[in-house]
Amino acid sequence: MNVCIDEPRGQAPTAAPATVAGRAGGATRHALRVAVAVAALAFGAAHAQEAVAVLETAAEAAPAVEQVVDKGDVAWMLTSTLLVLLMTVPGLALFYGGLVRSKNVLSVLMQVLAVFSMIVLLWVAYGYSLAFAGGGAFIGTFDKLFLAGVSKDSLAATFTAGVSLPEYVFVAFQSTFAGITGALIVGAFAERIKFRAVLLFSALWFTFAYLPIAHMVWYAPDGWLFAKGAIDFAGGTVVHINAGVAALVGAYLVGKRVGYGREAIKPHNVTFTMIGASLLWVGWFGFNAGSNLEATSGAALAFLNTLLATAAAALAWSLVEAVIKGKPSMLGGASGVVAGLVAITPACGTVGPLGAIAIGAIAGVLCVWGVTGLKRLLRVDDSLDVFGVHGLGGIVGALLTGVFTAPALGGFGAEDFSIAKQVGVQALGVGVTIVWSGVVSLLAFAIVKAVVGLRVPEEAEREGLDITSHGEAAYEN
Amino acid sequence: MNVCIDEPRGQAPTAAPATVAGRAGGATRHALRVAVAVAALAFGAAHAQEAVAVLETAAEAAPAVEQVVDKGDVAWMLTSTLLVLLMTVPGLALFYGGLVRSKNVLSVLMQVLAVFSMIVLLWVAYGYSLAFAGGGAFIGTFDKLFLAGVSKDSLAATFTAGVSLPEYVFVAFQSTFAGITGALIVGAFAERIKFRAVLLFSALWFTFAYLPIAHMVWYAPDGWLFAKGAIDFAGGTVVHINAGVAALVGAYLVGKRVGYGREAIKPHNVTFTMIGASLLWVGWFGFNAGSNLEATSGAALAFLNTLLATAAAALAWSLVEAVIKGKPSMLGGASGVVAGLVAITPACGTVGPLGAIAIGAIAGVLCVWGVTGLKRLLRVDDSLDVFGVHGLGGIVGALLTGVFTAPALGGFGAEDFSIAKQVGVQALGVGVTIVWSGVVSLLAFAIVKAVVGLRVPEEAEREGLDITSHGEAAYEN
Amino acid sequence: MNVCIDEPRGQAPTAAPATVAGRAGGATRHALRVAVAVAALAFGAAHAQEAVAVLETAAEAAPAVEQVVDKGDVAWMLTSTLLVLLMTVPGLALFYGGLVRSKNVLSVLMQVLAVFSMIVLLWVAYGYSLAFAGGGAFIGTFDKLFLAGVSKDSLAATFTAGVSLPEYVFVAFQSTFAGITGALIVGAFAERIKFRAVLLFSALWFTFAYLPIAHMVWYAPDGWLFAKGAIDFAGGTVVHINAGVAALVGAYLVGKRVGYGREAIKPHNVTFTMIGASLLWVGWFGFNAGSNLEATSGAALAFLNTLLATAAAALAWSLVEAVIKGKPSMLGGASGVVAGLVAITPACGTVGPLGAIAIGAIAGVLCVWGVTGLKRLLRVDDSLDVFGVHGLGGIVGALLTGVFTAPALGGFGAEDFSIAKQVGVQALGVGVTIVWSGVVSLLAFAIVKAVVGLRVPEEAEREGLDITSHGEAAYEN
Amino acid sequence: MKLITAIIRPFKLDEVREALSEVGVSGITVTEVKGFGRQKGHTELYRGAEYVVDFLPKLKLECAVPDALLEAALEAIQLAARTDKVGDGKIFVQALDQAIRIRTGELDEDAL
Amino acid sequence: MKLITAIIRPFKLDEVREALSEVGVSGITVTEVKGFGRQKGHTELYRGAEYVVDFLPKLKLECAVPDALLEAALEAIQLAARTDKVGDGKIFVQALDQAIRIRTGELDEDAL
Amino acid sequence: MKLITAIIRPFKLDEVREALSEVGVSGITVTEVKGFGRQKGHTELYRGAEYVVDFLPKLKLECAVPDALLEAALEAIQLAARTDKVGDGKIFVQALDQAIRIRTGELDEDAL
Ligand SMILES: Nc1ncnc2c1ncn2[C@@H]1O[C@H](COP(=O)(O)OP(=O)(O)O)[C@@H](O)[C@H]1O
Ligand SMILES: Nc1ncnc2c1ncn2[C@@H]1O[C@H](COP(=O)(O)OP(=O)(O)O)[C@@H](O)[C@H]1O
Ligand SMILES: Nc1ncnc2c1ncn2[C@@H]1O[C@H](COP(=O)(O)OP(=O)(O)O)[C@@H](O)[C@H]1O
Repeated sequence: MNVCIDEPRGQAPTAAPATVAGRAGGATRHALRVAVAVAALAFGAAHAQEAVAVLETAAEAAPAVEQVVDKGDVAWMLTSTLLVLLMTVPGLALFYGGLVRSKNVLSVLMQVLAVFSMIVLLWVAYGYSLAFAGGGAFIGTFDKLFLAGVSKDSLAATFTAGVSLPEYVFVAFQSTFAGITGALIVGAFAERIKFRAVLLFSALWFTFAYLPIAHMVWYAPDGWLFAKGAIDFAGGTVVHINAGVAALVGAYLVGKRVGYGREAIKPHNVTFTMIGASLLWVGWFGFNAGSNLEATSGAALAFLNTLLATAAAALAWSLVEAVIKGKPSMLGGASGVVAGLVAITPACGTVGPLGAIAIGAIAGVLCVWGVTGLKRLLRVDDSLDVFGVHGLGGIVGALLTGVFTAPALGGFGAEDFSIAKQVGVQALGVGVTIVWSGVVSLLAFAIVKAVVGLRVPEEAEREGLDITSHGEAAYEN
Repeated sequence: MNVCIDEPRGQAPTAAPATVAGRAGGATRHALRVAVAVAALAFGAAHAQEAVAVLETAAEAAPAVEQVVDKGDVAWMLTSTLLVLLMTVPGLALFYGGLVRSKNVLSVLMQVLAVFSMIVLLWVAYGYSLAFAGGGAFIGTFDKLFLAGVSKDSLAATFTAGVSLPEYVFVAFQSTFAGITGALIVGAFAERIKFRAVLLFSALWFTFAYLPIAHMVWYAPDGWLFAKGAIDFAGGTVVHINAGVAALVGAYLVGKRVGYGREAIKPHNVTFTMIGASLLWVGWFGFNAGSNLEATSGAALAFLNTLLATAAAALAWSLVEAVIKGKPSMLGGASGVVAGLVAITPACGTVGPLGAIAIGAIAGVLCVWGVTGLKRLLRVDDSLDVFGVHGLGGIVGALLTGVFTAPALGGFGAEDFSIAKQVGVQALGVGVTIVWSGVVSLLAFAIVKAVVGLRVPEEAEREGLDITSHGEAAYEN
Repeated sequence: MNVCIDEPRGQAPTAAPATVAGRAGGATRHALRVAVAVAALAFGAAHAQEAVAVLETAAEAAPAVEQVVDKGDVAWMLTSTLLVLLMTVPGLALFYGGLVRSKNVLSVLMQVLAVFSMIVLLWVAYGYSLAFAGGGAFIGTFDKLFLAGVSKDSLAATFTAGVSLPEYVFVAFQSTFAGITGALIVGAFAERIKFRAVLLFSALWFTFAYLPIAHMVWYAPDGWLFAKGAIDFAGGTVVHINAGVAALVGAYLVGKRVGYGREAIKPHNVTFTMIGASLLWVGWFGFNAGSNLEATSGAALAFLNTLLATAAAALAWSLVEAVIKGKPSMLGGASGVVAGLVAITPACGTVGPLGAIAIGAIAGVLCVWGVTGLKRLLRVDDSLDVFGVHGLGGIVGALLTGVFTAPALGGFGAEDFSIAKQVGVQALGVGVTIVWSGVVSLLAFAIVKAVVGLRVPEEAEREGLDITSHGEAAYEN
Repeated sequence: MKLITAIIRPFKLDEVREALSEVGVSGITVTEVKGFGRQKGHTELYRGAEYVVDFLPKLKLECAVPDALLEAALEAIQLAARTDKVGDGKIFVQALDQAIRIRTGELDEDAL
Repeated sequence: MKLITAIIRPFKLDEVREALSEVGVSGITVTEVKGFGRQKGHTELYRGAEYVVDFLPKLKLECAVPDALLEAALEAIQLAARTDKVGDGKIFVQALDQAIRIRTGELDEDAL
Repeated sequence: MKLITAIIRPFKLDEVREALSEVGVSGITVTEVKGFGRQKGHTELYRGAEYVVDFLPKLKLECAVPDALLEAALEAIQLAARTDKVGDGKIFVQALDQAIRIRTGELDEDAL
């Protein structure tokens, strides 16, 4: 959802009303900034002067380009939005649910469902406003609390001047991004955390980590990372690194599962995990190609890249397992799918198909290490390897985006694209996200611990959360 | 699929060709009515004079507005149609299948598949014609038996004058609505009914309950409830109350399961139920936002409302369980999802996002009562709570549509919208549907009982329908 | 993806630039042929002179019609592409996975995932080029190796002159067709083959069977079967017969499973099989209606036909079982779904809805024989009946396409359509595919046997491939 | 002490358990088993493959009882598990040499 | 009467059952079990977690036989269950004090 | 020879198996069972239907041991399986008349 580099970079966007928004200074600028709030989200962190102004019908803003809403875009974006829901429930829920023991599967499904539902509601309450309704470098405003001012007639900008979407589409699309990000985290402390702790943590983290990072990365032209020029087409930093770090912190603070390292803790249903991974793949096209905001060849590029990187990562992961362990596992293939999807997320709009294959393959290989060597180094029980896959895969993807966007490597960067410089910018984005999410997570968990406690009693953990926290059992003959 | 209230109500639709259709009297009117048959389904029960004429290319009808078919609309409606299939198989099938005992899971899946398939075929045989090809207040005609006259060139109207869809799209979209409605009912008498009884009942009920109600509610301008001004955007009465009442009658007449109330009858796979609920959610966007017939901000509103109401209902159901029972269950969350979806169905096109949240939350709370207190009151073994969720949720949604459509409550009703009046109209629609569906169901079950009998023998019920009715077992190690 | 018979056949396509491509002779023709490479795939095997030229923006080709890319088409085609992925993983994987014993389920899922992933990568490496980048009657060229020359600006033609798609869309869409075709085959030798043998065979067969057949059938105007006038709208020959024959050969060469015919070899989870069949149905709309390449009434026709044929086939299969065995099984219903989908695939764009019902019903009945009588005749352990359903269903569908395309039977053939003649052409296509795929499969398996061997040791087969080939177990309590 | 092993129909479990509780049996261990005997099985058909399934789902109950309780327990099971149709199952009685309660180390009749 | 308990490889069930039928054993109760013994297990790997699985799937057959049938039954099982590879399993024989057919109340050998 | 049958908590399996190995027991057969006893169950709620579940998941271990090993084995199990909370389970000991190793036909103590 990001970077507008279809046009040669640096070129003066003379015709685009964005120029007005981007360049007008002082008072005017602030007035306009509110008006363009909606547009903001449409951009990643491209150069500010490339920003395209959002034109709300009601906006009192000056001479504006006539805005066109194309039904093909609406069709694609509605489809994309439901695909992101599909990624979460049932996709992510099943991917995670299959990996835990059968006594805890419902607790994981429930956590995913409840966190997603809660965040979607918080999104319309204040999230959308804080992320995208004006504001400065780090956070938005309260101007659109409870969707104030959003109507059937209000519009959100796309990357193309003069092409808009109904704002409702954008609100819905973005709400699912926020929802799935929160849900991703629960894999790290599955099988032992209190249900209430999950909810409270998610609300805090969403408010103080997700919203600011989303604003910094996607709010044009003032978002702090946006202004730096970081490329994050569909949410590698905002979603995956952000969630991966929170997951790591959570796994540390909640502590290891009873029996971890001594008893066999095996996935109870790898078939479910495979269904989940498949639905993540299918749904991710909404996530990635949907982030193009229009049904154009740009979306098709993101689409094709998402297909190829994933295929490459699945095979790469399997190959590593075959070489090292002699046997390529289905769980490995499924994990490779997710690793590839994570890694291509920031890059999918700006790299070429061969670059996508390279990114997928590299991420597939590195994430095998993420769930083995790195995990041992970290000495943490990140139950479902949220950090090893989403965190590490996100970092790999973010950095490689800075590499394969280079035209010399088949990417769609500007002619003067500098790999070194862009990788630096990307690293900055990665670093800021890690620190911000890490600190917020630490504080949030401290609060949660104080207020409701983190873990269930050992006996409840032994018996399983399904029965002890939710009063039900998943399976019965 | 309903109500055209984007425009202020009561205003004379001067430009719309509908005026011609709606106002021409006597002979002319009848002639035209046939011509606009297709258009009819495009409207809910808005005021007759607001109807937009369908313009079939072949129509000999007078000076017509040039009809535009937008590929974005076609893309969205094809997607929506397959989403409704996704809701049914695998969505509904899994939601139901997971809730029965493992010895009956295939029988439930098979009933859903067979009923859906059969109704889709009956739909093109005579259903579409009886529902939408002209006719009076209560039923259509035989003019389009076996899709006579429907071609690649024939068009169906949307809510917007001058915007049409290929009639094939409309036929397919509507066929899935009929199919899922029939399939919904089977949850009530699962685990004990004869397979042939299900098929025969479904055919009868589809013909004598679904088709007339669909015609009454959706056929413009003469459908009886349409003419009264009832709002049912995506099928709360036609689909959910209709099916819910049939389910209740069926549960009574088929009788309780052997061992009901004495033995533990637990869901055999709540994970499947959760996948089913999730796919219902995902697919329901086709149902609800698809009912807008165009990929516009109206569809986006219906979409966002469907997202929010569901999230609110899932959390509300869970909260009630947490407060009353101490433990929020996954099955409760999944049930909340469905309750929210049902309740927002009639309302999704005319209420605002906050109204949607309210409707979802209220439905979530009330449906907990539907499957507990109300169920006890009714003393019926409605196996999978079809009435408690779809029936009750549908009634709650239909009535609340009359409330939250009010502009004062963020809805999109006309300025002179009267909650009291609209709730009255909605209650009329609810009442008529309950009585009609109830009576038809009673008669249909009487016929089925006489012709093929209702229940399998007790021993077969003990052994399970999978083996005794279908000759197979679902699971094997 | 085929046959452009919306327009009366034989009519001179005066306005279409295709004329240029189709009629220009000698040197010019060859030059142009390269330029229209992309367009080629857009056509099935319609008459050459009906071909529409592909207009790549960069093409140096002469005065061209202005090409329009409609966002509605892009939206629909991206959706269709992901639907074909959905068909494969999780659809086909689950359909197959549920049918094997629990000790082999992961091996099947893994084979589907790995084959699909590998072929998608081979597709962009050389498959797309060999299938669609120019060439003669039997194979393409190496001009677009690694997508050389494909860019955000390059276009692929549709069936309509002047309407194009971004070439990336076409590349992605077609890649999923190739991927699922390879994955279909693995059902035949499931539960006993070496994983490496599967991969090696798939790569060979893709290269020497899939690519030539795809080129022959879909490459306009020179593809050998294309030129003959065979109708294969969405891939009955290229995908289903092609894969079915390879499957049959594989089943023979790999040999029967240990215990086959003596021990009970039952599906381990028919619910999974049913989910898989359902997702195949849902996804097949992308396959079939997507093959129309535009979101028009032609897509809607293909869509409706796909819905109806499937419903008819599911009921027909069940009816046969009910009559012959007394019990209609869920597995039968699900198998009927697939049989109907396979059979309607070549026909869905050119037959009418009643023809579709007929084709579905006939295929449903005949495929029951395919998995019983025919299977016994063939004395082969085609584990998951790939030939009995895809092979036979494909042949039935291909031939019946020649029947029900007749206008007299409600089809959309030209006025002078001759059933006898068309059935002859269809039979030719069927025959060529059977022979070609059969020969290539024989050779490929011989190579595989020599290089890595075909079967796992008997003890490994007893223990199950999940543990012995992939080092993991699917289920754990 | 005796060890009673009863093979019963699955849906009879609750009734049998209650009957045993009433006569004073304090603990039972239950296993899902498949039984082969006089009771006829059924036929399953998966596409072309037809299987006659002779093994029927049963439950096996094991309970250790003091000698004094044996007769009452046997009668309780018999009455509760009976449907008078083929396949009601069997009861087997074996000598039990020793019983230990793991938690406390109590022995024999004290352990039951 | 004796109670024979045999631990066998799962895929040998049908052969063993037929062999037992032939010598006149009329009923069997089968349980899925996991066996730990000399036969080597396998290694499973789930991402970073590697587990050595020593417990292998086996079937446990129980059948009560009149003393007269004991030898024939033991031989039948042995012959049918044998593959000559480690892990073929064991047969245990115990005394059976009493047998009751629930349906009829028949006792001991009549009950089998 | 004796046949030891132990009902234990599922998560104690590995510890018990190791303890048994240490004292020289070479084979074990394990069955998943459900136990009913003093240990309290839990309540499950599925929409309106509330069920009290008294049957708790346990594992049943069976191992045939030479008489010489009996005491050591019993003690090993007791120590390893103990948590001192209600529900730790029981150990039963029965006489074992005969044991056969199917693969070799070895008898009795040689077969274990
Ligand atoms: N000789 C036997 N040894 C062990 N179990 C037996 C024996 N005979 C029967 N059973 C068990 O008892 C169950 C019921 O036996 P069956 O012969 O079908 O009916 P009935 O008990 O009414 O005579 C069988 O399914 C089997 O589990
Ligand atoms: N002492 C024992 N007590 C109970 N069961 C045993 C004993 N020894 C072996 N078994 C069972 O017999 C099975 C086979 O034993 P194993 O030692 O692997 O091979 P073999 O029977 O060929 O010597 C084991 O998996 C276990 O179920
Ligand atoms: N009399 C008995 N016969 C057979 N199994 C028993 C008996 N009593 C208890 N058990 C088994 O032992 C398990 C533990 O018994 P319980 O009474 O709950 O605790 P404890 O062993 O600490 O006294 C039970 O779940 C049951 O499986």
